[in-house]
Formats: sequence, C-alpha cells, structure tokens
Amino acid sequence: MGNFVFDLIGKNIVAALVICIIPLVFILPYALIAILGELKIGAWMQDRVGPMRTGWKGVLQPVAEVVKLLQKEDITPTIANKPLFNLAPFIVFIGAFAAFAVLPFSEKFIPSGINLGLFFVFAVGSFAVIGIVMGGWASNNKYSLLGAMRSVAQIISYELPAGMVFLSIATIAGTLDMQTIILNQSGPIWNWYIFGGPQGGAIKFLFIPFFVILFIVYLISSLAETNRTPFDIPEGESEIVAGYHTEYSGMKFAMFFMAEYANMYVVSAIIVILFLGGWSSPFGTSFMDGPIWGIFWMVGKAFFFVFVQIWLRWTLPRLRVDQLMYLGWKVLLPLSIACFMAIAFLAMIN
Amino acid sequence: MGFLNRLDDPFNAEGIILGKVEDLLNWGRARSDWYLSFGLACCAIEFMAVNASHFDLMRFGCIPRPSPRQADFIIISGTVTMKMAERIITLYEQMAEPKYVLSMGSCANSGGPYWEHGYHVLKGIDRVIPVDVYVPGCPPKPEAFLDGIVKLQKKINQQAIFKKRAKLAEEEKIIVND
Amino acid sequence: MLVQEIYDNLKEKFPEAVLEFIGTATGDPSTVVDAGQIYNICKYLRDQDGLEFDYLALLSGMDYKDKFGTVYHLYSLKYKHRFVIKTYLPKEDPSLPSVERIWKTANWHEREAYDMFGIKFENHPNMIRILCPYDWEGYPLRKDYVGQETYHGVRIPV
Amino acid sequence: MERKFIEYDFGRVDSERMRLNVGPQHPSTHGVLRLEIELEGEIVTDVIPHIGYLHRCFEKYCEQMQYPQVIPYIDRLDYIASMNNEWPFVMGVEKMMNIQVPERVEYIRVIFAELNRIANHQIAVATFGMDAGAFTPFLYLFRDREMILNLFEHTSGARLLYNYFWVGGLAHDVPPNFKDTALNIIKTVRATNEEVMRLLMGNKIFVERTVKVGILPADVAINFACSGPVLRGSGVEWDLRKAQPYSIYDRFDFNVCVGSNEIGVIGDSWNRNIVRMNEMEQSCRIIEQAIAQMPNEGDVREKFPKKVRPPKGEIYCSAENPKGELGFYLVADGGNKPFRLKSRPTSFVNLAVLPEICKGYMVADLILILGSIDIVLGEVDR
Repeated sequence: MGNFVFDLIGKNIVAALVICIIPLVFILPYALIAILGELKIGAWMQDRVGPMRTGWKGVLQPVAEVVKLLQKEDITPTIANKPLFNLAPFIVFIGAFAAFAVLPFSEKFIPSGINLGLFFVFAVGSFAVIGIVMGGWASNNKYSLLGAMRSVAQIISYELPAGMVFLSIATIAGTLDMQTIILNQSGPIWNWYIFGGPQGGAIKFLFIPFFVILFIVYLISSLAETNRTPFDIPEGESEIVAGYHTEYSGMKFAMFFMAEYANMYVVSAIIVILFLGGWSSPFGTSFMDGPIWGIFWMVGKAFFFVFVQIWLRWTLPRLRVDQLMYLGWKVLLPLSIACFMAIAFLAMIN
Repeated sequence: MGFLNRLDDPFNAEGIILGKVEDLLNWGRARSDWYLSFGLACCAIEFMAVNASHFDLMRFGCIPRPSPRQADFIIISGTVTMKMAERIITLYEQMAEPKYVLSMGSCANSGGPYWEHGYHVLKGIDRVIPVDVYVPGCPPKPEAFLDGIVKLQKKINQQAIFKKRAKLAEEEKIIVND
Repeated sequence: MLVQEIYDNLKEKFPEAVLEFIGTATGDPSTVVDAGQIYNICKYLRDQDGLEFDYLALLSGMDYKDKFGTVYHLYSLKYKHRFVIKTYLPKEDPSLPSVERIWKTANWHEREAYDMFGIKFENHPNMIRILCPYDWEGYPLRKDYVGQETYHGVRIPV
Repeated sequence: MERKFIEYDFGRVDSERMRLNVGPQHPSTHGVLRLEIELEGEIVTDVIPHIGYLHRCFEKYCEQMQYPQVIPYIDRLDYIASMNNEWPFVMGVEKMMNIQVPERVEYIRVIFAELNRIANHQIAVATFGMDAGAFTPFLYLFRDREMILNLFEHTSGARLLYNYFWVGGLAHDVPPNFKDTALNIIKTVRATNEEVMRLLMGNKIFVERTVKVGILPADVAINFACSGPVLRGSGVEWDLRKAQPYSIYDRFDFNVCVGSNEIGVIGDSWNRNIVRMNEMEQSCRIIEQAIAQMPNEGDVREKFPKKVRPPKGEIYCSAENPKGELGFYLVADGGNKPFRLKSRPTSFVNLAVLPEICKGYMVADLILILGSIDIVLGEVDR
C-alpha cells in the first residue's frame, strides 16, 4: 500500500502538507461542479434551462456565487453567542474534510492509510452534528434551534443502521482498512460486494440479497446523514425557514454549503468503496485498470451517487420528523441487524 | 491615455489591477443574485410564474433563499400596508450588505390603485426603504420583471467599489482637516 | 321554505323582538329584529326543526349614516333555504350580543365588524381588531371616517 | 395489504413551551399571514392567526368608486381566480338592474370561470406540494397554467387581473381560435394531472405526510361556514353550482367531488387536495360541454346598460369560487356608487378554522394543513 506522495517526495513534512492539501484542492472544484450540477440537473428535470448567462451556458455560475459570497457582509447577530456562532461552520466543514483523510482515490493514493479507516469515517461523520447544534443554538433563533434539534435526532438515529452496514462489511472483509476492502473486491465486476463479494460457489448467491439490502439501507442512511431530500428536515425550507443556518450569511454560510457538498462526496465514496469496488475497474484487472484509472473510476462512481442524491432531491417530498425516526429505528435498524446476523452466519459457514 | 496610463499606477482605483478586481467583484455580485423568497400580493403570483419553467428566473442566476441573511436583494412584490411596512424594514435591515431592493408593481412603486383612498396602504415602498429598480405594471408582465432584473444587474455591474472608497477617504480627510 | 313563512314562524315565536319585514322590489327581503334578542333568535333559527340554519354565510356591519346595524345571511344546507336578519344599533356606543357560540364562523366576522365600525359584541371571547393594526385609531368604514396622518412615524396620505 | 399509517402518541412531557412566530415573511405562509404558534417540542399546542398584513381597504374603495370601477378592485381580492371573483358581483348588479345577458355571454363566462378554476387548483396543488418539499410538480403545473394565462391574455389583455366580466356582458369578444385553444388546454391539463397524480399524490412519502393530518369533521366545517374544497373534503356535498344553480350551470353534467375514506380519512389534508384534483377533471368536462353547446354568433356587448345605476335595494349574490363560496352583499341607494359592498371572503372564512384543526400536530403538519386550506391573503385581508 505504497503512498504515491511519500514515494515521490519522501517521508517529510512537505509531503505531509501536500497530502493535506490535495483533498482540499479536490473539494473546491468538486463543490463548484456539484453546485452547478444541482442547478443544471434540477433545471433539466423541471423543463427549464437553469443558469445560462454566466459564462458559456452558465458554467461559471458557482464561481460567481463564490465571488459574491466572499464580498457579503458577515453578520453576527447581537444576541448570538459569538464564539460558538463563529466556530460552528468551521467545525461542520472540518468534520467533512477530516473524512477525506482516509478516503482512497486510487490504489496508490490515500491521504492516510490507517487500518481503521472505516471506523475513522464513522467517528468524524458525527462531528458535523456538533457544529450544527452549536450553530443552531448560538444563533439564538428559534428556527435555528428547531433545525439543530431535528438534525441531532436525525443524524444519531441514522448512524446506527450505517454502523451496522459498516460492521457487516468489516465482518466479510475481515478488516476496517479501506484499501484492503477495495483490494478484496478487485478483479471482475462480480467480485464487488453488491454482487456477493469475491467468494465463489453457490454461497455467493446467498450473500447477494443481504448485500443489496445493506446497500439500500446505507443509501438511505447516507441521505439522512447529509441532510439531503427526503431527509432535509433540519433545513426544511418550507417549515423552519433555513433551519440551522438561518442566521448565517456570507462566507460562513458558504462553509455550511461546502460542508454539505463535501459530505455528499464522502458518503458517495463510502458507498462505492463498500459495495462497488472503489477504484477497481469494472472490466477486471486487465482493462482500464491502474492507479490513474483508479482515480477515474473512484471519482466517477462517486459522482454517480452524487447525481443520485441530486436526482432524489428534485423528485421526492420531505418526510416528517416522526416518520424519519420511525424509518430509522423501526425499519432500517432491524433490517440492518438482521442482515448483519445473516452475513456473519454465512461468513462463518463459508 | 487608456491602457498604458492605467499601467502606470496599477493600484489606483482606475488602474489595471484594482480596476479589473472591481470588475470581477461586480461581475460576481451581478451574476449571482440570490433573492428573498417573499411574496406580498398579486405581484407575488406573477413572480411565482417568473420562477416557473416558462420564464425561469434562474437563468439570470437568481436563486431563492428563505432567509434574509443569505439574500442579496429583496423583491417588494405587491401592496405594502402600514402593518407590513415595519416588517419590511426589519427584513431589509436583516439582509447582509451589499443589498438591493426591486420594487415590483404599481402598489410598491407608489400605492398603485390604492393610491387615493387607501387609508392603510403605504404609498410607495421608497418611503421606508431605498429602492434600486422600479418595475411598473399592475401586475408587471414577467417580461417586464425580467427586464427589471437585467437593469439591476447592469446597475450592479457599474458600481464603484474602490473609487467610492477613495472618494470616501478623501471626504473624511476634508472633514478631519476642517 | 319561503322567506315569508320563516318570517311568520319567527314572528310567532318572538312577537316582541321581531320588528319589521323589508321586502323590496329588487334584491333579497330581510327581517329586522331587536338587537338585544339576536342571540336567542339565532339560536332558535339554528336549532328549530324545519328551519335548521346551520350555515352563517356572512355577518356584516353596516353604517346607515343615521344608525349602525348588523346583517346576518343564513343558509340551511339541509333545506337549501336562506334568510336575512338585520339589526339596527344606535350611533353612540353600538353593542349587541355575540352569536359566536352558535356559529363559530361569527368569531372573525364580528371582530371585523368591530374593527371597521366599532360595533361591540358582548360575550365575544376575543374582541380585538383583526385587519387593522392593534393600535389603529378610528373605525375606517364609518361614513365619517377621517384617515390617520401618520402611523408609527410613516406618513400615510399621498 | 392493509394500509398502515404512522400514529404518534402525544404523551405529556413537562417542558417549557416555546412561542414561535411563523410569518409574515415565511416561505410557506402563502403570503403575509402571521401565525403565532405555541410549541411543545415540535408539537403545536396553540395557533393564533394574525391577519391584516395585506389589508387594502377594499370595502372603503367600493364606496368611493362607481360600479364599473369596482370590478378591477374585485379582481384584486382573490388574485389567483379573478374571473370567478368578478362573476358574483356582476351577477348581483345584473339581478338588481334586471338585465338578462345573452346566451353566448353566459357560455363564455362559464368557460372562463372553469378555466380559471383549473388555474387556481393548479396553483393550490403546486404550492401544497412545495410545502411538502416537492418542488418539481410545482413547475410542471405552472407550465400548464401558462397556457391558460395566454388564452386569458389573448382575450382580455391581462395575465392575472382581467376586468373582463362587465355588467351586462363581457369586455371583449373571444379570439377566433378560442375553441381549439380551450380544447387543447384541456388535453394538456389532463395529461399533466395524470403525471401529478403519479408524481405527487400517489407518492408514498406524500401520502404518509398528508393522510390523517388536519382532520376537519363535517359538523365543525359547517359550523365554521367553510366552503369549497375544504367543506367538500369533509364529505359535505355542497357546491353552489349544484345546490343553487346560477347562470347556466344546470345545463351541464358534472359531479360534485367529495372526500372519501378511500386512502385517508374524510376531511384530512389529502382529501382536501384530491378534491381539487378531481374538480379539475370536472371543470374540463364542463368546458367541453360548454364549447359544444356555445352559440357561435352574437354580440357580447349588446346588453350593456348605458348607466350602471341599480335601484335602491340590497342583494346577496354568491358564486362557487375555486376556493369556496364568494359572495357580495351589495346595498344600493340608487346612486352610481355602491352604498356598501361587503364581500364574503372565502379564504377569510376558511382560514378561521385553522386553529381548530391543527392543534396536536407537528410544525411540519401545520404548514401542510395551511397549504391544504388554500388561502389567498388578498382575500383574507382585502
């Protein structure tokens, strides 16, 4: 598991800095593309054209937004708790950014190849909720508070099914290391966990339904963890104005925005790593495979799930808080536990 | 004159660097107008129609924001009453600078059909908050409204940021000297 | 049921309170009743078999220049007949019993009549202004109303 | 399989209650309504509507304006359905002045009123979907509404506030291709409705959000004098077009849509909305029949009175607006201005029922219940 940057520069502080900066360099253009994608895909689904006057066909729209947000006045309400209010967006963003530390981009490039990658993602994934609660509470706005309260309940509820999914994959893969999980799935497309994993024989077909269920469970949980429709109740526009970021303006609001899009990539990447073979090529090891192609496959697959999230946003209505809880605790959690048991059992007899 | 002169003192407000930076900043503000999704009266329905597929306000980079903190301009779309005027002032004050106001329809411009006997109607929103663009009509057609947006963008594009700064600094100097 | 029959029925029951039957060449006929008895009359109209006016379509305040008044437009969804009751009120301190307990819809209508004409409804649970701001001066729909000059520092007239 | 819906238990939790102002600026109060709500956690325990943020002195204006001048102000009451608004007033004055309008005018009025009913219900369903978080049906419905508005604009010259029904006739004759355009609109409306039924009304999330939410029993609805889809959603078959047929509505074959127990329970938000969806279909049927029966020749202005000056008297004339019963109580003193014109504002009356039906539900439900009542603030506040 050689790290490409360390190979290139050697293990020193410069290399460490470069490794830190690469995900940041990735997030900024990605967020711009995702915002543009959201606007354009939404427009395309709704018989519109979307932004079209900023640059060629409006491709510079997100750039204009960033330039605009940079100039906006940074308001801190008088009655807000200033330190917490100012800190909150950064904490939310750090939570999303930290997860990039263990997300592999390719065979050769993973910022930090710790062997507890899955656990780490799970841990920093909960970081965002602290920022959201801080922001919601410190704003001293009732709508923000409501949004923050909803967000806590939601993220904590959906961590559990997500955790069960992680456990199931860890059981079958025998590791928490992202790269190993992906390596397990390398080879032809039917080695991916969603198609039953690398093991051969008849038992593979017993695995498939459970993995598909787990895949769907994680897809739903990931939507809830990133506050995307139909689980966008913490910022449910028609109910509680803008939820936890009602009082934020300018760049602080942009941080929330960027964190949301970064989170979208993180959960999409995890789906891809856990179920769809990460950076491995669908055509097996012989064709379009390798470190550079790995980046293509990894980002491409993850972008597909970002697209799915955008797609769902423009299609579905929003759930209510109690329905959300019901779905999390009474449907997804038992389902994921059952799948975990079944997979553990199958793994044992295999 | 022109280009070479602007190179002489690039950090002057009219110089090549600050001039271009100003253009960029103005471009950003003009092209990304987030508006406060807020409707008052009849005009709000036309305004909803402008948002919808047929006219598609998002073509101009106008995206609705529910919270005034994140909005760049507010559209006064309809009759403003005395009861509502105070709320509109609050909303306007909550918005972050730079902020703009677009007055849509006759009622917001001047009281419109409620001009004469409307004991409870504010005769023009410019009595309480400054207005950047007036769009006439009762209600204005969507095309007229889009024209108003284009006008607003033109206005933002011509705004002076650094020149204004320099001018303000000069005025301050005069005041200090006095 | 015809309006005349309802009027006769009502006159029989409340000979004192039912004052006058106005039948005009154009438009709807109406019945003038004593303002003090309006609650009892309305309750009777709603509960009596064969009348059952369960739907208060409209309650309006009136300014007849020399006196105030209220007008009640009633329907019966069951029998599909309608009836109009009127009351007259004095110019000074107009007040009459509320019918809010009979038809809940009267709640807002009566508040509006209070807001616009200053007619007070007794036993109303929440007799405050509804359309104008709570600190508005005067009753706008009175014929002799003169508008406010300023409201909270903002000039109103043109 | 039996449908099961989530029920939540409002157990008592001793906690501090929070007072929250929803509006006047809020993304889903449909205008400038202000609701002062009391919350226990997320559960609404009390709602106090504060209205009047759009009080435009309509009734004062009517006393200052001559009869024909009143019509534009009536347009601005329920600005989503202006054609329907004008009708009861015009009808009332015509009754007072004893004018019998020509056949052709009646048919054109019916067609335009029904088209406007469709346009209104499209907005109602669209904004209701948006309250629930579904943005796309909103745009689909608005796209179709644009066709109706184009026809109106072609006919009357205005997109929203038409001033088209005049006392004794119509302001203009219809354009030459009117019938084809109207039939074309009906075709599109039906196609989109089918799509909306699948995309929104049949959506599992949407059904769960709206079913059993904001149940309005029939007796409460009548006691609050609700009308229109709010009353019919509660299962009361009361439609002025059938109950007291005005104009030429007795010539058409259409059904009164009422709520049912099919998916939700009678009187819940889903039923109020499905009534609107079904009414669009009924309006299409009426338009089809009216176009088939409509005489081709005739002057729409021939019965214009020289002076609109109704004799002394008073009349209450009401019509079935898309939102419910809109009536005008007109008191004439023989002059050229109304002595008093009091409107029976549909939304005003329907909104009064809101505090009654949303206690005990969550904030998210409150928004949906408000959306299902379908108010227009221009009419609430006048």
